[in-house]
Amino acid sequence: MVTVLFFAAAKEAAGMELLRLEVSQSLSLLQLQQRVLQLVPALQPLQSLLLWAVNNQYAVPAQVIESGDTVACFPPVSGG
Amino acid sequence: MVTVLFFAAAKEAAGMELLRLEVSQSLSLLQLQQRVLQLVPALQPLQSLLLWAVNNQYAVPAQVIESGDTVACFPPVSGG
Amino acid sequence: MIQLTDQPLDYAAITESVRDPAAGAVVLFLGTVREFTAGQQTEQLEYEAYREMALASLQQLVQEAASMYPLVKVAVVHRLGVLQLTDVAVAIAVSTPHRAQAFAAGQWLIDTLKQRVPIWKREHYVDGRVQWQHPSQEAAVAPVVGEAS
Amino acid sequence: MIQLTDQPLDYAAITESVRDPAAGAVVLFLGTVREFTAGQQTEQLEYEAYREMALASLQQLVQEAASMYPLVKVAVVHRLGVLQLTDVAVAIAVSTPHRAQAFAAGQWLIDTLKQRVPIWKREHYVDGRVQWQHPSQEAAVAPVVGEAS
Repeated sequence: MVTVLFFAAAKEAAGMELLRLEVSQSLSLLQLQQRVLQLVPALQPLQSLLLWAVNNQYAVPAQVIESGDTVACFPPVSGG
Repeated sequence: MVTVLFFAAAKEAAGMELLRLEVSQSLSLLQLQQRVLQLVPALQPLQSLLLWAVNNQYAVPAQVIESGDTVACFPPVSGG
Repeated sequence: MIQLTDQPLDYAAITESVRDPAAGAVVLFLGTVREFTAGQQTEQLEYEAYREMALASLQQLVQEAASMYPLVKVAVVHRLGVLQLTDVAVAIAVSTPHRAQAFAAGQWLIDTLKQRVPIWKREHYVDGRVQWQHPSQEAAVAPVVGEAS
Repeated sequence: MIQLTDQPLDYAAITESVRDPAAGAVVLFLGTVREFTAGQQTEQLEYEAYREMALASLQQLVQEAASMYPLVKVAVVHRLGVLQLTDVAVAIAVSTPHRAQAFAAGQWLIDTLKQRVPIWKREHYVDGRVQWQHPSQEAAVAPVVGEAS
């Protein structure tokens, strides 16, 4: 199982704070992104803007996602 | 009359805080410096280091000194 | 001191925490809530964070800063929740032996925090509009190297 | 707030004095008494000023800074007399709309203060020696443009 968290404008667009996905086999972050965008079409307009992190680190699309991982999806940061 | 103030290492070397000089006619800061160094030879070793101000402003050697002016003589500043 | 907090920031305590006999310079940066941005009048701001990653990210930031600058001590605290005009959103304090290092380290920390740390600001304007702020798309593509704002 | 004082500096009050709804950034610089300089151990420091010229010079500095940077508010306070380790010798606070301006203005103010303002530091070392500090002779020749330390 993989947990996907949404923050800020991504949370608002998705209408949800998190999503839990069963993953039968390991997959890349890119594959996971595609699955999330398919499940939550409301995120598609933000797609080019979204940042993705895996287990609290920014991640590249090729990163392998394992069961138990926490993925986060959010817009560009604006703290400070 | 011109007042000459000494600060920090210049005060210490001169062994005085101030000096009052009668000036019969206006003179340049350079001329005043020469008079001060002659009157207070203990300042001569510091000569190349000393900064001079006239009425609270750094001054060039050619500046004309008038009676009533306050001249200050001090080493490079080291505040902050 | 590396913290996220829902309480008003005590920047004097944050500054005290970095004072040290080995330091000749302390620089404190405060990000405060400004009334007007690009002609729009702000009533209040709201900050949200991905707290777990934001804390890890702040810790990593401080480690990197310590490898780049001769930091004696450092403190970074970001406030979350609703803030009013002039409230302090973020306080960064550094102490170093000499002053140029303190300015450089303080500026690097706030610049990099704004590029990387998962915290988001929502403006509440006087005219009733509420809007998430996020920097341009270029910055979004390369959050680690781009300038966020 | 532009002051010379014999009392300990209240840098929180100095920082408060520059907070403003028009500012998004505040930078506070503190010069503090460091224990070791070039391998020599300091016990205490003593600052002397030509008070009248120093105040005029600080006021001129602040005016120049305001012409170079979009300062919302600014405060400069220098302490005189005997200071112990970690005591604050000088506090400079600036507020500006954006952060880069605040760092640049704060750094310009302390750099230029150290070049121009007639204040002198005397080190009292742990081994009993007492020594006036002054920067190199090149800086002395051109106090307005040289870098004093």
